[in-house]
Amino acid sequence: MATTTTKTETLVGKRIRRREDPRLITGTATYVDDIQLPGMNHACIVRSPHAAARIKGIDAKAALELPGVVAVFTGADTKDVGPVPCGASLPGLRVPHHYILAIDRVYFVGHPVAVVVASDRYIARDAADLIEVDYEPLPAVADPEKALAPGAPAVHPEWPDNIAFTYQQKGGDTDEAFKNAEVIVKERIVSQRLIPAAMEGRGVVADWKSGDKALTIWTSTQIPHLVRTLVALMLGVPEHHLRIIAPEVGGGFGSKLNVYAEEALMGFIAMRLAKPVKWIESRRENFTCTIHGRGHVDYLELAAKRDGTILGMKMKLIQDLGSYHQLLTPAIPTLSVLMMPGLYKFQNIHAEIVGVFTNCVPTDAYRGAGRPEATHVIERMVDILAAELKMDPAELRLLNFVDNESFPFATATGLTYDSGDYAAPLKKALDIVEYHHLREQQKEARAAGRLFGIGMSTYGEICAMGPSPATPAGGWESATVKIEPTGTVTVMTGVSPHGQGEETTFAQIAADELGVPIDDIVVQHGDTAIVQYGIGTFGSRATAVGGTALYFALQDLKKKIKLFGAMLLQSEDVTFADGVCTCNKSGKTVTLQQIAGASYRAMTLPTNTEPGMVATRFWEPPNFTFPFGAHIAVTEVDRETGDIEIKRYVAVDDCGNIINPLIVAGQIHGGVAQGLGQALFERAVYDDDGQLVSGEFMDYAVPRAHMMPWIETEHTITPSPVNPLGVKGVGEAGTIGASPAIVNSVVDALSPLGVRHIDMPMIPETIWNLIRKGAHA
Amino acid sequence: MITHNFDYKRPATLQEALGLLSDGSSKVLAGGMSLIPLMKLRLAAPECLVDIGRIADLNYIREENGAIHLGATVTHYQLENSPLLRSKCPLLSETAAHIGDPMVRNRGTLGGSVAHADPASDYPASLLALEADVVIAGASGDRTVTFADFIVETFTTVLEPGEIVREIVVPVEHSSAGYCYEKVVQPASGFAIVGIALRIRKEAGRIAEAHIGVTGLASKAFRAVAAEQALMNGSADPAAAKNAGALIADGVDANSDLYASPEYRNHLARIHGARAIAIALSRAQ
Amino acid sequence: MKIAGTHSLPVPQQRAYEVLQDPVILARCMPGCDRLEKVGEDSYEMKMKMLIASISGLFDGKVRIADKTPFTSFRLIVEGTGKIGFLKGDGLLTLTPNEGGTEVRFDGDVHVGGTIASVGQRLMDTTSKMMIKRFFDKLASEVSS
Amino acid sequence: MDSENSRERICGIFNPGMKHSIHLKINGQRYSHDVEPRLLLIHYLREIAELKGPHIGCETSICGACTVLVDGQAVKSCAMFAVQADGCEVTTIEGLATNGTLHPVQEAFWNEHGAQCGYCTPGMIIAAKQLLDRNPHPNEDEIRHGLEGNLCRCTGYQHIVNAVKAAAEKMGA
Repeated sequence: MATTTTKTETLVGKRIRRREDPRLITGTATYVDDIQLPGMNHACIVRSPHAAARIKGIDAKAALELPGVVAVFTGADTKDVGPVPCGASLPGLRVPHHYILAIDRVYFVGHPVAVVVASDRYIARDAADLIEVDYEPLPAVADPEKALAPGAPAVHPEWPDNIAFTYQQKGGDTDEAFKNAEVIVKERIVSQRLIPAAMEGRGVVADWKSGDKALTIWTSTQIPHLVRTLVALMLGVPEHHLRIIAPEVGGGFGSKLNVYAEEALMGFIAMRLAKPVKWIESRRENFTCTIHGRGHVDYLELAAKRDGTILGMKMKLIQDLGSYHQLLTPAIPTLSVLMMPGLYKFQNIHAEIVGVFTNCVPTDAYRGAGRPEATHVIERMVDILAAELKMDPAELRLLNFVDNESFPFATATGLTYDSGDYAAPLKKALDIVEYHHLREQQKEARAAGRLFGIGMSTYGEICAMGPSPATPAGGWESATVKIEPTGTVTVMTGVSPHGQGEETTFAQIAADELGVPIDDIVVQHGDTAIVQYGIGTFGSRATAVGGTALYFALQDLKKKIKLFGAMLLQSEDVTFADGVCTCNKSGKTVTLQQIAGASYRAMTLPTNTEPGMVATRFWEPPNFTFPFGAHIAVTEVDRETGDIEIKRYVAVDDCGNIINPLIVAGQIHGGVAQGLGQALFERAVYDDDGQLVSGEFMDYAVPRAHMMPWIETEHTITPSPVNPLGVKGVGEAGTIGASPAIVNSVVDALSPLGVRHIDMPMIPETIWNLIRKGAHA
Repeated sequence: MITHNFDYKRPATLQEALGLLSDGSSKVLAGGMSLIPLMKLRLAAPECLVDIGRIADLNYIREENGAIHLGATVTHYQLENSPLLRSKCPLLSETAAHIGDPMVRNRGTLGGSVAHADPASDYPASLLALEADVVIAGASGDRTVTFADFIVETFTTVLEPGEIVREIVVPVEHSSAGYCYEKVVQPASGFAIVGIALRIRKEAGRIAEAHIGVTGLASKAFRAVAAEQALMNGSADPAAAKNAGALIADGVDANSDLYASPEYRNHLARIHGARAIAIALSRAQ
Repeated sequence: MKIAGTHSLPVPQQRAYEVLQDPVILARCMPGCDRLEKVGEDSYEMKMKMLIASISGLFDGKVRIADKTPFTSFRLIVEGTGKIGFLKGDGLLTLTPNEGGTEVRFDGDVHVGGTIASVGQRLMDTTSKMMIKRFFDKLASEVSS
Repeated sequence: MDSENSRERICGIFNPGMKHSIHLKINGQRYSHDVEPRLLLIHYLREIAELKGPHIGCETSICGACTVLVDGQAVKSCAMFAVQADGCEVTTIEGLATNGTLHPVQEAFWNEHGAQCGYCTPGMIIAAKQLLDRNPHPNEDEIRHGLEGNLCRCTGYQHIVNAVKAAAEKMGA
């Protein structure tokens, strides 16, 4: 039964502890590897140790003889399974056929070549070692610029230039802008390859019920419905016979916004053997075979007047795509182009993307997906311009921001910024750090020979993906709200949270709208057999798009509640608030519980009204949202060692209205950690032969607790007009704001030595080399 | 993640362990903090593990005849927190506290770490500075070698098949001595890019004794002899620290990895060497 | 990975040149070499058991000698493939006389793949140097005995 | 669930001669099984004792997601064979609450939003518990270093630090 007390306290905007946590803190949540099915087999995948090689033969005899081994499959067995799909389309895009197991050639270290199925995972692992693959190694290329050089090894022999696509975008007139420029600054800026490294790797369990011809796949994904549609096509299983379940998902950061070979492969094995099968990715597989992020080399030119007015920008973006297109691989750099102007009003841009094949694992969406790269570039260029003009970087930014009166603001890249007050977070951040005082402190520090830096970034991001025409798979989101006969509420959302806390925030929204206690609401997600079609969780969209779909479903229900309330109260004039329908004349009331009961009992029905109390809405957003903010990092560099100390980190973010400040803070902290990781520690390193030499946590430094500074968070609030909740999204903000703030700070610290740019990660040796060079300059 | 198959023996006594090791195909398992991850990556595949973790008389920290005797299976956590070591050989406690993380320190052992001889492990710097001895138990009895002689090369010691590190012996430090373990941490693995261990004794404002051990820098840990000599009999001031620090990497063919080139490693050794000397001097009375 | 170094052999240059290409001696001196079989002119196959403390791996290897300029230089190409990865060393050995005998300079490239490449980065440099040093130390003791 | 069957299989019926008998107490309950020596403690806990709380996050014993207490000491259960835990008392995240009452560290992780995706959380909570057992009043730096063996990719650690501080206050009160 529903709790009978009604609730009057508004929950939206409150610091409410999460409803998903009890299972997480007691170890009772169910991730993919926690699923056990009777008779389940275990799969272990044999992967290429070469970045490029011809497969001359595969001998599985010894493996098959090992007791407990059930089957071995190779590319010959799976060649008819549809290719791993690329959802992005660009004019002239070259799309290599991406078999789920290699046929006769491998293209990157980790390329799946064969799969062993055994009765337990220990045997499967032993058997994998017994499979002999005869490789003929071929020359490989791992660096996108080297791949473009004449004579470079061809990743795909059919395209010897290694170019997957080129793409141009122009806005305004850059020729004119550069002609009128009084100052032009240029720089080459690298956004290095990163490894998303969600703490839970990927994992798939597949179960085939031959009697029903029904396949169920549990997979650690951010997009269960899209996986369903695409894996159904790959396997030739009718979509209605395929059920995808995203159980508890241990982080994604974009790496699980994808459809992977293993999802179809496990489905194939389960069907072939008519037994359930489980595959759990090892960390080394996660590093070599799950998508990487970033991987840009950008050549930039910024034109301005001496007074600091920015006139235009040119960018040549070389995108390291890796060997294949995963779901969105080629689309990611186009997002960088869209966000090229940042928060600034200049109207002339020219961008050229060259998408390059390399013998590496594909890149794709990683937290921010194209936007951290764009923000990093524009925010670095603005600082380089400020240095050139000897202007204060804050003043230069304030001068060039889009004016508050100009919203909605049309950018040179074709976007419409929804709302903003771009100066507000910067001013707030400057106040928090006492900027003028800080600059005085810096002068003193410099006089004493210390390397003291103040760096800022003012970022904008394109979020709440997004209007459907602008997305590869539809940009809407869905929600169903069911008020059960006893008055409790079930929300089913098409988004697929995996740490973002929508079981809590969506319950807050529903509780407020329906006026019921939050404990009477449950939020379900991630199971295609339960939840109506949805798009998923990525691109800071869950609350802004999925929450809005929920909001509209709730409005529909409220109308229906009032209809039933009016009927029960025998009044035309009723109000529904705080879970109670009140007759405005008599003051008589009926509770939501009574109304729900009446709607299902259906003894009488309001005119033209169906029984039951369920509403579903698919909401198509009219625009993206554009969160923004300002981050300031205060750093000091050890002149002798190059070590960087972050003395202060301030993040002022404007993500529109805030549903739950606790969760918003958590998103910012986590985002900053990933941006800081990129700025200071992380890089996926392939050697010249295409070996991933940062192949585990031993050599890839994910920030640990003691490597993080205290993050001071603050907000300004500019509601988005795009959705009725006024929310903009916050999942990626921290990541986008952090890397340029930190790099700008360290460049500022080293600027007395003539340093004007530093590529990431700024490991101490890099800094030390700059100090040495500076000292000799 | 899954190791090869192997056989497992858990002797109750050292004698039993030595008996089990005598055929040469077995490998000693102590805390397993180095060995088990290697086995999980299938880089190590011993046929049999002889687990010495439960041998009661290998786990002790005791003072005897002016020296401190440390049983092979004493954990890093025990060393870090031993009141005896903290007062009488604080350099070793300080070093233990720098190893890995709390979980690794709970399981990892002194003997295991020393026998593994990872060139970037922490203890070698301190054990060299302390002029420690290693007592090795074998079928034909015990033998004692200096720690300097114990380490041969990267991952290589004088341990013969069938032998076990039984104990490490370190001197009781004079309470007036200064000490320091300074470590530059590889941010991903937690291993030492450079680790410098210092022991210094002052007499009448001059340095009467200086021992410097360096790990992480080269293919094996070494004594920084030139730096020691530069300190000896000199005055105990910051300039001395800087001058001696500058000598620490002299003639060293340094290692390299993703985080530090040989040149930078040598530089870090000099800078952190000077810093370690300064700290040790400030602690010396 | 580039690797270079200098080692001394206590024999005259011509003798050094010969021993460095003598399969019997190479087999004895190459760390972990179990068996070396001639499969062609200056071309050999071998079984290697690499053993560095706890780390062990079996490799099927090939050794090739090329670009011979008698008594002053030649290229030595060593390849090995095993379950834990593969390695390929390709180096130019240059011989010059010195007071005690012959100085052998080694300039080459080491390519490593598989598990050892993806998790052994930290130790690659150290261990490669160590293996080469072991080779020359053993060789020096072989030729002087 | 045919747990007997899966237990049999993972215990290594194919190498019956090599099995070792182990007896241990997990969260106060006694367990006895014959296991292959190579069975990792984490797999024993997850597959045989069916305690899915501790997780596996890496292969090199870096990440700490598998952290449990063995005889009161936090260890990475992926860096220990089950045979090594023979005769020991093991506490996993499932054993931390008593009679349905959350341990103060669990409660604090909830109140302070110390978990996002939750995957590192069981190991992180065990590590935090040990930290507070050993040092009831840690400062921020001590908390951060006390958790350096546990990777979290979601939180940036700040709410975890807050949770440990809050738990310390509550436990000290």
